[in-house]
Amino acid sequence: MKIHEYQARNLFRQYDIPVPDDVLCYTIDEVEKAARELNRMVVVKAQVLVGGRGKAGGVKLAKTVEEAVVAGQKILGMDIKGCTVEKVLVADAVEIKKEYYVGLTIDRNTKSVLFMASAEGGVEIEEVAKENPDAIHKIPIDPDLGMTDFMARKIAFKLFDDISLVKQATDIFKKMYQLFIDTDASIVEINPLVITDGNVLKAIDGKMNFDDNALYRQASIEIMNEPTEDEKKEIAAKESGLTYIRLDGNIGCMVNGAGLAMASMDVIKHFGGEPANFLDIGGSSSPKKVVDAMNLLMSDKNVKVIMINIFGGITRCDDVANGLITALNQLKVDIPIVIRLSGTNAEEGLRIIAEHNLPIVGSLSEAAKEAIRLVKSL
Amino acid sequence: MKIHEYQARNLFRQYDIPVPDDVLCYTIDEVEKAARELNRMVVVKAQVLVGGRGKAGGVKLAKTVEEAVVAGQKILGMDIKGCTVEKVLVADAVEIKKEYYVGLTIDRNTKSVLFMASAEGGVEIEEVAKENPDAIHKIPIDPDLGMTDFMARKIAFKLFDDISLVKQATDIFKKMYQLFIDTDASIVEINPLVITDGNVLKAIDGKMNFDDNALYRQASIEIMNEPTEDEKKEIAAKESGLTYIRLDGNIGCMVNGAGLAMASMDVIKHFGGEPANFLDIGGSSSPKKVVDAMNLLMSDKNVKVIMINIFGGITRCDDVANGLITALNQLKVDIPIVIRLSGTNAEEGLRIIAEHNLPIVGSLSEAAKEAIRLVKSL
Amino acid sequence: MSILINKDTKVLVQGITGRDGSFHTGKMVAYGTKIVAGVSPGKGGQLVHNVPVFNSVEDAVNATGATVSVIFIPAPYAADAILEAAEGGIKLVVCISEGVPTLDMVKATAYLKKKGVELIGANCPGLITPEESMIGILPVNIFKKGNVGLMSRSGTLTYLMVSLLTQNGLGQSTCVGIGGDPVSGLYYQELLERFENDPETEAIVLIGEIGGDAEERAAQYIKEHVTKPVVAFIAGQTAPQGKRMGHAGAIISSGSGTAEEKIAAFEAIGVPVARLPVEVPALVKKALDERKK
Amino acid sequence: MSILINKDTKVLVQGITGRDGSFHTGKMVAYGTKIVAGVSPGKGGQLVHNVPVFNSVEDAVNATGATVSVIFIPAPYAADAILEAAEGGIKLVVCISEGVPTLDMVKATAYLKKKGVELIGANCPGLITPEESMIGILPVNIFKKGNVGLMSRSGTLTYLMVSLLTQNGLGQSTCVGIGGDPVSGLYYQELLERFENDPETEAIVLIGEIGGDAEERAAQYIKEHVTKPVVAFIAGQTAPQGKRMGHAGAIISSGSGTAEEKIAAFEAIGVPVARLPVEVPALVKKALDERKK
Repeated sequence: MKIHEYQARNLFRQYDIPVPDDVLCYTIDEVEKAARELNRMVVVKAQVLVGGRGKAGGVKLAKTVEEAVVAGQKILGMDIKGCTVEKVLVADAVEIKKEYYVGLTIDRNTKSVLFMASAEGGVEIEEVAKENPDAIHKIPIDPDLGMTDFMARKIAFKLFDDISLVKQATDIFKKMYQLFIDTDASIVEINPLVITDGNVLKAIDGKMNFDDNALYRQASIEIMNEPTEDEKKEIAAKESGLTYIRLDGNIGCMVNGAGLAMASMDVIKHFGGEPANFLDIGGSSSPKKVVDAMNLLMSDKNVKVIMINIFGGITRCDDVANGLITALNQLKVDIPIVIRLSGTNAEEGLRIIAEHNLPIVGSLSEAAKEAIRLVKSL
Repeated sequence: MKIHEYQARNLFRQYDIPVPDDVLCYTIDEVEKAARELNRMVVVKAQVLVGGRGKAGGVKLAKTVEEAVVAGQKILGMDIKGCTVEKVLVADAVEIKKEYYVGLTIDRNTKSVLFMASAEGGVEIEEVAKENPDAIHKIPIDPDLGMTDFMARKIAFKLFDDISLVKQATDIFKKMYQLFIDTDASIVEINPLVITDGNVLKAIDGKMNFDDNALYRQASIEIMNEPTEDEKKEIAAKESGLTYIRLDGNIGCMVNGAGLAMASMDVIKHFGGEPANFLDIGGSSSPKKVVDAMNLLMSDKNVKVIMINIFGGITRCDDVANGLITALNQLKVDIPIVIRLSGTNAEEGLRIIAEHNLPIVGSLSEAAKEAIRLVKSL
Repeated sequence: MSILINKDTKVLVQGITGRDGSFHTGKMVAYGTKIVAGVSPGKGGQLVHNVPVFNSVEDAVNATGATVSVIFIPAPYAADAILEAAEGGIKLVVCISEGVPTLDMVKATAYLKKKGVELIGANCPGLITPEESMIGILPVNIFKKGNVGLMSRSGTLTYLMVSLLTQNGLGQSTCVGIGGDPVSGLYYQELLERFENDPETEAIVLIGEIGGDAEERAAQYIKEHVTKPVVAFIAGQTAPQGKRMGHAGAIISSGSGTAEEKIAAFEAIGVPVARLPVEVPALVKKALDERKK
Repeated sequence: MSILINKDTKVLVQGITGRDGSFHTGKMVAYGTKIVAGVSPGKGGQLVHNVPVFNSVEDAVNATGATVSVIFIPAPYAADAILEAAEGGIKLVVCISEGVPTLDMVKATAYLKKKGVELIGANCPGLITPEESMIGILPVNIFKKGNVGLMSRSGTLTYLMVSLLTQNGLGQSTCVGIGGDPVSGLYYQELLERFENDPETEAIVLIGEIGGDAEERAAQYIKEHVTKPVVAFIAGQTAPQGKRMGHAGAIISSGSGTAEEKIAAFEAIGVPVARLPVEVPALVKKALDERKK
């Protein structure tokens, strides 16, 4: 789960991580009022859940209230990678002496929380990672110790010489780690962390993502979720035990397992087709889940053919077949379906399907080719 | 640091550990009102910081309000091992089906928090420990994991068969551990933990001690301290960097180091004398500390002779000597002093002492013998 | 021979009385897996598929000598079950549960490392040494004893690959579903090492997917330590950037972790990569033929 | 020979710029201890008693190859300093600081165990191999090279014992003050093992005190593993019940941990126990004479 910058800044404030003053604004009037109250140079920042807003013109510096209003007019309502900007943050534009990058994330290799720090902050950190990997310090945090004073200080000394800055950074790093742990985050990032003219460290931009698997115990985080329309559909699917991502093709896919679902899409594309979605019905599927999945596929008007690819393991093929028959009885399905079933209880599943005269194919490649043939024949 | 039962019960409540209702009372009127409000059988319990109050008659069951008042009259003001009972707890007397012992403390051998549990609760657990050690389960808690669900459940299964009781106990054990860690406790004990007639577990008596070294970060615990008169003197001493315990003899001792202080007392006793106190002036002694220590010794009218035994390490003998001279100039010291000095800067210390014509002896045994001779000669 | 498990491996099931635990215990028992005990607190003394149930892992291990545990416990309690297994004397834990919070796994894996206990999963289908022992939820009918070792981050894709291998007469030594979570147990490297040392394994199939750099690291390891032929497949060749594809680990972020990069890493060290699943058996056959020469 | 440290041991001082750290660094340097570095964050590059100061243990170890660290850091930060030493590559940590919270030490000792790092203290006077190396705050003039190994829970009582030994011509191989806190590092058992294996040590003096059962455990260990003669002394023979005697560990609770019990435990296995400190040298001499026969 992702949250907006303004929400991350609020969490930082709760943890006493220093952040410049700011006001969240939904209208131009609010922008004007905020700029007037802050009463100095401000930065107006689009609040969207996609990256690259800076390049898209979603962040503007304003020296006067008038400039802030102009910036607000330009940014509010603009489109950034398909997201409409509904709100902006008007924030104190502090004097910046130098910019740093610091972030925490999960590291698969050390199986721990990884602290990353670089004196080359402010720019695309991924570029630095590629071109000058040594410029990014990566320190795995021992989960039994957490972020100790000495470890935070050790990282701070990699960025700063001045002991006053080291002490400020040590404090910030410990709080970032605590925030990460307390909220079951998957990313806590400050980019840039800056030295202001008063030799004070401040977090100028904050990013936080959270572990979806842990949201059940993070009620105060979960309520921050502001899903887009597409995401709402994905979340509704998730509640039915389905993982759904809408794409732009016309072959609706229903598959069990993420890897097999990706491979199915790969095979469709390989033979020249276009998948309309990623849809993983997961393990222990009940007939109900299959009905929900069919509903979801039929709700996308782009879908012209449905390809079902099931390899039973924890999923039972008879459950899938029964669900499919139920769905066909309940829904008006007026498009062709191609079915491939194997694995647990496959014989029984195939028998049920055959009874209803639905087309069955023997392999994934055949299924993909047949689906493409059907689309082209429409 | 120790706290009263009523304070431990309040901490238990903060951690949702089930405790019967109770009211703290300082007067008979309060006892009567409390018994009336609880409106059922109650137990009236002396609140003192020493053990063995039950045997001393400090705990009484009362079936009626009248009986509660009688119990309160007997207990309030009574003396238990030198402590006057200033307050009593009037508590709901629940029906008890069976009693258990559970406790957490620090274990030197495993260097961890040790959970102790026994189905033989309610009686003197130390007796059980001696006579039937296998009846006490001892489980060290891995500090990296804390009290996990499975571990708490494992302990619970050692006491209970009924899964409902196991679940209640698992929950209580986890909370006890969290309370121990959060408050830097040295002991958290429930004795007895009982099954009530509703098949519900309740903590009938609670005991908590705390790590004095951690009080600096436990402000909410430190304010609970209710020292006795003797303890106040010890605390004042502690604030001057001294460890002081008053005893009943007449030879005042000033020693550096706890082990040497104990050995000095042992030697005095060995030769037939009686130490008036344990007084450890600790390491890094400044002259000021010695002045404070002399003040403390002179404030005890039982002290007839002062024996000073210093082995300089981090303590410097010249500091001690200078402090002693200052003290003699400031205070009216009209009793004899026996001095033994060696170790760091001993030569300089001895020179200072010799200049002031104070008696110096060469060994601890000689010092003890001389002090005893002086006491007897009075 | 095989890796990790064989016909003598004694297995206990944590969560044996639950819906999934009970169902798959039946399947494992039917396959011949030595399921010697189940654990379900408060249900000690019961029998499930004729398997005795205990209140704790410790009790079960003491009574039966089980060395492997398979976990069917709801996600919020799964990490605790892993810890209990490790503390109770289990040497290999197989965690099937899906949706375990990542930080729970960070703590659990640190503890397992301290205890010297191995883990497969969480969020994995388990592992099988065909015709000897299946531990997990794998559909057993597709497997066949043989000399191909297989490891995969994806469950159902594994089944597809295995059925293709079996259809083409290529049996398996051991197949391991390692799971797709951000933090999990044994990974490509550790399994490659075991397959390399297993006399029965003649070729290795590695099924990867987009996200992370595990495949790149595996390629590096193969280059340095593996003499047996390896064939790879990477799922997600056509996945759009930045979209989350069901596995928490499968995020393409900023041009790293893509299928192209992973394919390139393997091909650079001479490991053939199939573009379609159906191409895998032929590549394995070719590798085995070359090895025989 | 000796145990734990000798003239070649490279030592760093954490908290070298503090009042105590600086003072005792001077004393250690004067004795000949190889103090190769100091640590004080933000003071890297300075010199204290001609010893170079670094910002972190890691930097200091990398630059100097120090293997032992001695800690003079205020109690609230002492456990963190211990962790830093262990993480920074130190193999033996000597923590002088007094008043460290017990739960901090629980965490620290668990980490040290994981890292395979040894600890002496906290709340201890340190250790010395006379005429080679002193690490801590021991008054060096009372020590003399020889063949008696000594260990003690008490600081100043150690000095008394050592001066009695030295006055009686009994030099020491190594003397270790193990500290009196509820949770600390190397204890009687580990030191007995080392003294037993040290060719230079001919006799061992063990100074205990009331509280806990460390002396009883030491007696058990001696019975099973120690062939060299041991002489014991227990402080607190006349301490009143239930009174706290300065050391957190020295509480007599309900009839266990008393001096009588400890003395009985030693005498039961033939270890002589002095009733007065002054009796110790004669007991050691007697033991050495018998050993020579």
